[in-house]
Amino acid sequence: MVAPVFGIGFVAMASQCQIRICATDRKAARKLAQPAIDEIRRIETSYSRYRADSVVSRINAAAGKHRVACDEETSALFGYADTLFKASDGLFDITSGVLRRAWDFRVARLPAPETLDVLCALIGWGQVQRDSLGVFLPKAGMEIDFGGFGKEYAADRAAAILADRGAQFGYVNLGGDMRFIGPRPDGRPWIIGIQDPRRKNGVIASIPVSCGSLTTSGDYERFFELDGRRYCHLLDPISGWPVRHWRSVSVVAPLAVASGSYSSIAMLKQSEGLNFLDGANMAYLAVDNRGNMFRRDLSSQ
Amino acid sequence: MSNSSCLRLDETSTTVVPVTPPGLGATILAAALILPGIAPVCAETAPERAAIGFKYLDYKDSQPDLDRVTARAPSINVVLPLGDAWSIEAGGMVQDVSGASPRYHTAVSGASKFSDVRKAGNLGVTRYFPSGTLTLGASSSRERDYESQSLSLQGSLSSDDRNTTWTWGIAGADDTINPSNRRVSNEKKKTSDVLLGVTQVLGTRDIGQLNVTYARGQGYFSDPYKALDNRPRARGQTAVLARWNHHFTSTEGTGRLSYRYYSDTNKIRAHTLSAEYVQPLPYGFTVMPLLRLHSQSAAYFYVNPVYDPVYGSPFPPGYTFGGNGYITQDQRQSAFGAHSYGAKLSKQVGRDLTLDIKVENYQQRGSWKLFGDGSPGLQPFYARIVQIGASYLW
Amino acid sequence: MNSGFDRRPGKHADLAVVAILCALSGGCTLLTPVQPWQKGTLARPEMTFGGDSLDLKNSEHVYQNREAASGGSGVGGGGCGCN
Amino acid sequence: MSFFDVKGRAGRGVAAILFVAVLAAPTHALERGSVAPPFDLDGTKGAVKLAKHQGKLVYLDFWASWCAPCRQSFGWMNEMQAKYAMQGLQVIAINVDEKRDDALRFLSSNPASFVVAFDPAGATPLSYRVMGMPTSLLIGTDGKVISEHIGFKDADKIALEEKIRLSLGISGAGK
Repeated sequence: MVAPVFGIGFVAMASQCQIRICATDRKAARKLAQPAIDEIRRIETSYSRYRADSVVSRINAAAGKHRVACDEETSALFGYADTLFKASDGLFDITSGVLRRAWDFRVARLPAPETLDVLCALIGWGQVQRDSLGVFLPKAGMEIDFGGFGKEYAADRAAAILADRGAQFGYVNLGGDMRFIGPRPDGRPWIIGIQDPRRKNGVIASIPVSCGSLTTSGDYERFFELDGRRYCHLLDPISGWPVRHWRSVSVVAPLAVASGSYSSIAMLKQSEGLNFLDGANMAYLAVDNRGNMFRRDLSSQ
Repeated sequence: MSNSSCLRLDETSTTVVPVTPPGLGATILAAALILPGIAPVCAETAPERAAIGFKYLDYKDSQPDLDRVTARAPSINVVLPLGDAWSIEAGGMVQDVSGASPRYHTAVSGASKFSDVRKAGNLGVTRYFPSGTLTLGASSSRERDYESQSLSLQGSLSSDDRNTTWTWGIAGADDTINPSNRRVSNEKKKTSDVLLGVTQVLGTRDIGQLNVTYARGQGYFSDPYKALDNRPRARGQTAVLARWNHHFTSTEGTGRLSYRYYSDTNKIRAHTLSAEYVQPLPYGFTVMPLLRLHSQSAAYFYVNPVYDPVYGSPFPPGYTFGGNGYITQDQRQSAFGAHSYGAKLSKQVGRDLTLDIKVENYQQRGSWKLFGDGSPGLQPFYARIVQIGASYLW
Repeated sequence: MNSGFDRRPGKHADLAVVAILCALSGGCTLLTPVQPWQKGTLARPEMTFGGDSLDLKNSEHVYQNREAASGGSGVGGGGCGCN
Repeated sequence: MSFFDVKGRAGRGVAAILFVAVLAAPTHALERGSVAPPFDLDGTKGAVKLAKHQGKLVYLDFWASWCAPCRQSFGWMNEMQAKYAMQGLQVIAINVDEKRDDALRFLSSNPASFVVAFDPAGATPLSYRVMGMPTSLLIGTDGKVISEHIGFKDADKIALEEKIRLSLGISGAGK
């Protein structure tokens, strides 16, 4: 007797989300999933750039003025951001969000070089001052945001809650960032399709996963095309321009927050991306800008 | 209790969990792991359980102007743990040898072609005790003209602090020889071996071992395919093996040194020195260069390739027809030195699969004998060994 | 002249060897004992004397086939017509 | 999940066991009833002090990433922690790896729902006179050693759980 699996869908962090777990009936599944969904919403509210009362908004509003005290969780996230900054040679920078002011992906228009110069001067995690009392952005106009790994962090927290509540089988899917609690109830792995970066409903590979996480960064999430060139939302914080070496990079790691960071850094590292993943011993599937596929270890479960 | 089916509670074993050298990736993963409220919830599959290994050996040797023997041998080995206290090991191989029949004197030409198949198998059962092991093994080998059966018992006992392990072993083999030329039939050879050894942890990065083996055989030791071969019907062999492994912290590499002294009742004395260095490399690669030096003196009844002026080859000067004196012209019983060098490259593929390739170049020369002259008139001997392998754990 | 080679195999009590063996196991008291929790390096497969058993078997077979010496690392395993 | 973890030298583990056996040594390290030596170590989630857990039944475990029976014990320790936390059990696992990265990598594939501390210098196992890997001790609410166990085998689980239950004052069979 294998228990049935239920999918609980919801919208959070501007993405289609789903928790799949096994339970006796749909009502029990919903009850089991609710605290995890609540946790995802809590993270969304606490770290939203769009809510004036979020810690992120308060820190950004105080840029160039004063330091803002932050709680233990926020400090821990800053600590993680610091590791990513160092491990990526400065490419993964949580202060690079200011570039959004120049790149509007709803309209196909290139920013003026001087705009980018001004904004790039506001980027620099290295300048951010952190101590036990809080965090201070030294220049007015500087911004931090946890968009680079917040969704993955939420997926990990949600999975931990579900596991804590006794879930043994299933996964949390936050807009394609997937964190697995365990295999299917019969012990077989979940088979996860990797989206074709050029065909909306196409799949380029199917990967069996039971545990850990699978996340994908791609140039197809937000982009515009101009004169036959694609400009995607992943921006190099040093040049201010979109990266273009990879169409997508999928990474498998024990934690979603880690795999998400690996896939983003690989995108940002451009031609050095695979060396970075190889050096980190990560399993991946990458598609370059000519459609060539590179994979390592993804199906050897 | 939470996620018990994910955290598989498997039986324990004394296998060792490999450690990967830290890379850049560890920093991100390690930093992620200390984030509050998140933790990996699924356990990895159980550690190494059973192991299956496969090797394919391709051997080819030659002497100047003569391609001698070609051998191809696939072999397989399975180790299967049974619960906490037992394991079974089984293996088998098929060796296909073909080529010119071994020249007894390298100066003699006109070797005839031959081809033979050898099939061998072995089975062992090990019982693990809190401070030791006991292994009972059996093996069997069969060729058209040669059969061998053997039984062995080996044990080990460790000190309370596990820094010293004593090993002992006894074995007996029963061989039957039925050469195709019917020179003899149903000849027997019975051998018994004993082993005594001690393995000692010398430091956190050093371990040493000293083994002594003694083998005593009775029966037919001669080579039935060599016209003049006649060897004593009893042989005693003593080998002393000293090994030392050292791990270099600076390179994460391991040096493995071994020396063996051998002596037997045929008055052969041999020194064998071998050195290997195991270097782990990025991306799961490991490279191991190896060097081996061997030197031996001749059996007292070995005769040099100098022939009687009247009867000519293969008869040594003053050869007495119908006599029963011991004689051999087998190059393996002569005095020579051997050099061998090579390298093994292995690659870890995924977590459970290892692929490897080993290439080795082996050479013998009379002039390479250490401590004195080698047998005169020996032709240089070359062998090229290529071995590919795979091993899988599940 | 060759018939004069008939000698009886001499007895081989290698006392020296036994002495070395005892010295090594006894002399170990001089070493600082390595504690159980310090054995991470010693636990690496390449630090053990076992290793790739098929590889060892193949190498031993090849050398034994070409040289007169053998033994030292174990007992049993069976013979073949090749030596 | 196995594919992200490209382990180094995974092979030959089974054959390599003979000389670095890490199973039980027959001698007892600390006398029963003796006071458990205090420790104050770095852990995955801040400082780990034995004194902080006084009043609880502490299951103290010494482990290393290279020790396979240790790996086997993690699932069981998670189970014990979950089962008996309410009754006052605290599992504390002290890692003795020289490099913390090795320990973290182990933890990433063998999650621990109990307290994990790091002692790369080995001062704690020395003070507890650890005789083999893994070693576990039960430390009573009074801070005194109740029992000690070296090694971890499937067959040990029942006896170890029974000791925990007895020490917690729970009678009857488990589950």
